[in-house]
Amino acid sequence: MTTETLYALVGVGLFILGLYALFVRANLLRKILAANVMSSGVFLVLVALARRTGTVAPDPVPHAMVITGIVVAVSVTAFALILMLRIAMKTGQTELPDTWSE
Amino acid sequence: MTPSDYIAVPLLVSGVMFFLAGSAGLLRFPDVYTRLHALTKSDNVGLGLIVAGLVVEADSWFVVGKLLFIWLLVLLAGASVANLITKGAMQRGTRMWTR
Amino acid sequence: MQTLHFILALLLFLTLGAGLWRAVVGPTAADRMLAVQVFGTTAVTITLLFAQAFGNAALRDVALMFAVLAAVTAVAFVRRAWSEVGVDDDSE
Amino acid sequence: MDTLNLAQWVFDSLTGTGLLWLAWMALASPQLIRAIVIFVAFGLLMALTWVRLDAVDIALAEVAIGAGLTGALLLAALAKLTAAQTEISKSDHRPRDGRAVRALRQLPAVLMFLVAAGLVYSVLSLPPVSSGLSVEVDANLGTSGVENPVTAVLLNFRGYDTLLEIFVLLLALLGVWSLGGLPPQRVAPAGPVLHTLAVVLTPVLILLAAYFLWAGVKGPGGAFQAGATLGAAGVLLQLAGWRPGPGFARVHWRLILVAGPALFILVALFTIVAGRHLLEYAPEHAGTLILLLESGATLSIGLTLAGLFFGERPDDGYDNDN
Repeated sequence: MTTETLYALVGVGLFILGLYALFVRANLLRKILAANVMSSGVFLVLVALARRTGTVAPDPVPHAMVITGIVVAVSVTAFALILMLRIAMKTGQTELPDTWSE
Repeated sequence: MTPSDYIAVPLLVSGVMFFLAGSAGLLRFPDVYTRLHALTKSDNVGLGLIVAGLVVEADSWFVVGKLLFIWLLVLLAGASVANLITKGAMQRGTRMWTR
Repeated sequence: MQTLHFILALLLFLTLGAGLWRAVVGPTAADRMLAVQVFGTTAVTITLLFAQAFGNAALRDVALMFAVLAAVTAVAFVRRAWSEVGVDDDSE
Repeated sequence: MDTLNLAQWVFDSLTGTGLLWLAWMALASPQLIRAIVIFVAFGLLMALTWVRLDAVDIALAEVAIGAGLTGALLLAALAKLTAAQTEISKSDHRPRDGRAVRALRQLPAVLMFLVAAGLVYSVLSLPPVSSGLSVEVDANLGTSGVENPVTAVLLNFRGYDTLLEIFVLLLALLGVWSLGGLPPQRVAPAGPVLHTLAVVLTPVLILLAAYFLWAGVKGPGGAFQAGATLGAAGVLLQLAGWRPGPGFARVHWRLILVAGPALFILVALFTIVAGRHLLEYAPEHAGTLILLLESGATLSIGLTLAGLFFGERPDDGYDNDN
């Protein structure tokens, strides 16, 4: 297995772990962490696959996309955290209501 | 190996030894204060030795300056953070290990 | 020499495992933060060794960044999550 | 297989395992503080992975943001959450579900397995060597005005992406400001050690930001890395007890926040009026325009990130009640 494939598969794994946690964890802070892990997985797949250029330097286009992605991810995280704090102040909880149990 | 390697390699290897010693302390020491003690010593000296080794190998004064600057920053940040964590732990009443 | 640098970096990478273990088991929040601090210093060192091994001078800038930003996170921990209102500590 | 290859293989396997394990620990850990600290360690390991994958530009951004700012944001949010006296661990005590609901709860795992299988299949079916767009980027690098291909893509070839991204950042901050304030948190005044640290590190961070802005023309660096470094300086100042005064918040902060987007729009309009495509520069002006755009973007990104950490609309002397 090449280095690129290895890291791309790890990226897939991170994406799946994050997606699963996003579904099954009720706590909102944990959902925010899960979304961050998911985006890290996507970035890792992009960068690993960008390195399949053989001996020359990696493809810069995915690199540029990942850099913008990292900055967008942190601003979305900040906004999501404030939303979570507002929900916690209003309802006293850090979860959304679980409609399955009702 | 060039002559400068005979100086650089022992420095680099002993630097890594300090890191290994530090992580042994991190694993084995009984409380947060002793672990802090082990780490701040070993990491600062370890990084210092490795930086010294890399300085010997460096090919320009710019690189030497940057390496030393990084080491100074780590020293400053490490010492300050160690102080803040210790003070915080004592204020919060984390007990010290006694024999 | 390239191989030697890489193997030394690999050894340092193994010491990260010790830091990770401490970050996971604690027992106090201070222990965890301490582990992350070590993580930062070790990452600085690994990056510097990589810079030398692969002749990539730009990696030294990454090391510089590691050195400064690890301190900012640690300060955020001490000043926010660990302020006297406090987040649960020693509870395991 | 020679020694270097073997060492690299060991390194890669350990990194991959470590990333997955840390991600799982961060998402499964029962305590939130532990989850966050492990997540910070995960960010550091991600940064090392970028170093290993020859993505130095990304490594710089990840160290500043993934390992630095995100961690600080999460830790600060957790403190505010605790201060708001909410029940954090409620998720562990849910009512007992019926059999049908319990069976439904297995559904995500099954779905994940299917998604994972599809993704793994598509990754493995890709050709092992592919030049992607690197040939096209190389061919046009000479007229882009910069030497770093990543900067060329960000500010020239796909400048419109960056234009929109700057607005995403501004929108995030406006969103945070429009959500209103949070109860003030009691924090002890900064001691001498923290004060000294902030006094020394803040100028270092600002100088580093300028350095990365400049270095991005030739090598790794650029507006995002520089902006993130500037944002970290803002976070450190806030942690050391600094608060934006009403005058600064009312005029300077807002002006700098819109400087980046405004410059982008001006340059975009200028290129259209000059009969070119949106953000398509004349080769002889490209270098200057890129540096201009990047300077504005750096300042705006830095102050936006610092403002996101502040977490609410700063006291600017205007009525905050509506």
